[in-house]
Amino acid sequence: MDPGSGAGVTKFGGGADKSLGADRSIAYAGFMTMPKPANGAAPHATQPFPHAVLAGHDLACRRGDQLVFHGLNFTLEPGEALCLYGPNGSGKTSLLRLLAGLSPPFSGEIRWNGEALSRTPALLREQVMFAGFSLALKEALSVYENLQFWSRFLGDGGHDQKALMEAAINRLGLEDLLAIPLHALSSGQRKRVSLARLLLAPRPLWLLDEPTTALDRDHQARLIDLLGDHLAQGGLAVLATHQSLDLPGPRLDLDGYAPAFDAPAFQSPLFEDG
Amino acid sequence: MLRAFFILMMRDIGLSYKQGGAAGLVIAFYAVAISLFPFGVGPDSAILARIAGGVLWIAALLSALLSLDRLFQADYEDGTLDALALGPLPLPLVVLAKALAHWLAMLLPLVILSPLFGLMLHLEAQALPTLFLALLIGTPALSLLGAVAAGLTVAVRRGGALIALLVLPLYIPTLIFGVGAVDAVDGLASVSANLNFLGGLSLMFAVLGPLATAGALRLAME
Amino acid sequence: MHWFANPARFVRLADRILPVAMLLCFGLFATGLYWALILSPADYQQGSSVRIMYVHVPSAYMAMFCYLVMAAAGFSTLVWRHPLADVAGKAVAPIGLAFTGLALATGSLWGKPMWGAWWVWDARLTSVLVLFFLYLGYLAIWGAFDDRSKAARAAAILALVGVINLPIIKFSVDWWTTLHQPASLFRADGPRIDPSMRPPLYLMLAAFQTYFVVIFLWRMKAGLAALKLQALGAMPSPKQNHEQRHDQHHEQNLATRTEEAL
Amino acid sequence: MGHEFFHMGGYGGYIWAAYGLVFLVLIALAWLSWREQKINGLRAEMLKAARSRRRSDHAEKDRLETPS
Repeated sequence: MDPGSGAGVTKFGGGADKSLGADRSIAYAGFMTMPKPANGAAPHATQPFPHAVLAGHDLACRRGDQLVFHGLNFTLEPGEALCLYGPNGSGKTSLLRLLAGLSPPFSGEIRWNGEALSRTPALLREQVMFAGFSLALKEALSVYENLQFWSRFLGDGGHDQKALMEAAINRLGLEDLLAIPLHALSSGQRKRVSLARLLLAPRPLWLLDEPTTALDRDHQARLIDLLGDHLAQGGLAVLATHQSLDLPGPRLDLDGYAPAFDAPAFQSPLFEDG
Repeated sequence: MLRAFFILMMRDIGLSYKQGGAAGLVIAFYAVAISLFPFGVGPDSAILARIAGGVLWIAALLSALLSLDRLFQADYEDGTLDALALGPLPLPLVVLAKALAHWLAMLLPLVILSPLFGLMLHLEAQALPTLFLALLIGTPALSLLGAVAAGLTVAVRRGGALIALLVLPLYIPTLIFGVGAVDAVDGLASVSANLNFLGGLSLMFAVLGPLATAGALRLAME
Repeated sequence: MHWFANPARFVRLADRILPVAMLLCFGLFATGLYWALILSPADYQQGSSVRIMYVHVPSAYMAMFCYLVMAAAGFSTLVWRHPLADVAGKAVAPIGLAFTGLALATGSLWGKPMWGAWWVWDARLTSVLVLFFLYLGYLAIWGAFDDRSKAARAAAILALVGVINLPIIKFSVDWWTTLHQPASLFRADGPRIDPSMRPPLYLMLAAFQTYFVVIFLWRMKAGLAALKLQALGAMPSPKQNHEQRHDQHHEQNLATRTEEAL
Repeated sequence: MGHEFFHMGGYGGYIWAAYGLVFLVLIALAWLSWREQKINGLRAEMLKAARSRRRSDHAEKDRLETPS
């Protein structure tokens, strides 16, 4: 399967034509013939995202009774990817869940375009695509059924929804796996299906938890390419990873933010002896 | 928004009839549970007729209970719940969609089969329509209230047994009015009063249930 | 509510209230019992067994009262996310469970001599039975979560769902008993309380109430200390060097030794 | 009067069982709660005292090590 005409790993995709084998119409077990996209480029490549800045001020996160990290600050501009490094258990996944608004920070503030997440919890609801460690896919359903559900659930039913899904299938090379139920796939293939979910609806902020695990070299390159495109459109991304990914944007080593013995953030008002 | 609600509901219904889902098992359990009573109580049709309403309702309660612990657990474990919470549908509506899917997939078949089992228990013929109507109006409350307990125990190891303790005391009003409607057919009490209460309960839990469940799920996802 | 907020201030307040409450409790119990067992006349119908009412009615009342306190604590846990409310919820539940159990036991001991049955499916007794299951569910939820603040909020949600359903359960049980027992042996509002029986009943009610205050404050102090202990005890962090970890360990078994000493 | 007090018109058994049970449970609950708050209170004091003592040791140690 040719990896498509994309020239190697381009860091800054720019909206150039990324027709990865788009000219081949997809016969899918006689069940459905996917129409060939008209211009070959992924349709969402054209509309850039509205300008949005993600910032974290003095963030602290608690897991059970332990403080995982505290005093964490960062700012993420459009077109940048924040890479989180740090040993296991240093809170990379916890930070991603904080940014997604799934769990509240122990202290500190997350701002999206200056607006505090704690005040309007639903602020990020339609702005975020969260690809966590567990892949949000149903084992009993086939690849196509999984993607179709997410495409119709996340999408607004517009005509380009079909094209978005088809482009996603192309970018991740899932053309031949569509009819296979998920439980029959390898973890690498499943990861690609989960990453394909990112393309099903245009969302500015991607939160990826170790996206490169279980991917082979070729698909890691495709992922970088994908991310490059997303950033080029003014999108943002936060990645928890162990590999040094060559992406524009700040890097953050969470190990530096683990609490010292008497972490100030932990002296909650509960225990000042009045 | 409404589109997403409907899509999620259809997916859940589809999943519960796939090989992993429990819809078939729940219907089989309903049948087996009901047919156990004659062995316990004796084949005397007079006794069976008198307790038929109670047997059918209690079997429906237990069948609902059986299928509740996988209501959110499956989605919680494979990360779907996180993705749903970040989707276009607010969490209470996600809960309502899943609860309705649970009702349609698991309890509606029981409601349709209930007159059949009523005959098996010698329930008098003119009580069968009331039985069907009472179950039709009352069982949504079982799914909606059950969803609250399922939500509370989703992050708990072996939460299944806990669901029964949490939700059965709350099922008592539905049980009382449900059986009351069936028994009231012989004219002692008014059928419509019982049915009104049943409908009232289901509507109330349709509003309060998802709010409480959304709170519980947010807790589990923290 | 805010002034109340700081746990240390709450404990100081509790220490001021406790001696007064204990004194009041003993006094009320003494006079209440004396009046109930000796002074008040035997009921012309039920004979002396009516004296069980002086403990049954207060127990049933306190069972309901504790559930309402639990629901209020749950509400403030969810709305104001207050650690004091978490501790209150956990403190009051066992007390409520005890009172519910006592109400059922005394109800049965009262039913046997009067109506020959250890258990009567009377409206009030049945409601107390359901309340007993609600308490079990509440305590089971507390036990099910290992993270304390999650357990508190889950229990709070359950308590609120329960308190909303309580009047519905009460109504449906009344409906159900009147349906199946046209002439209710145990009238819905309970046996006619003869005016001469009211004073001891109110005294016993007051005694139970002050008893509740004392036990509640004790359990609150225990809960707050446990919270502080957990916070202080759970301070070790990855940065800690070996020497600090040794001290930590030393303190831990020092504390457990004192526990045995008690 | 004593005999009648215990006999209670034939219902003595039930009455004393009820009152006995009530006070047994109330006293048990009281004792458990009292004991728990005593123990926790002591342990918390112990831990806090040990911690502040150790923090002052650290301060002491740091002061000695710094070259005067």
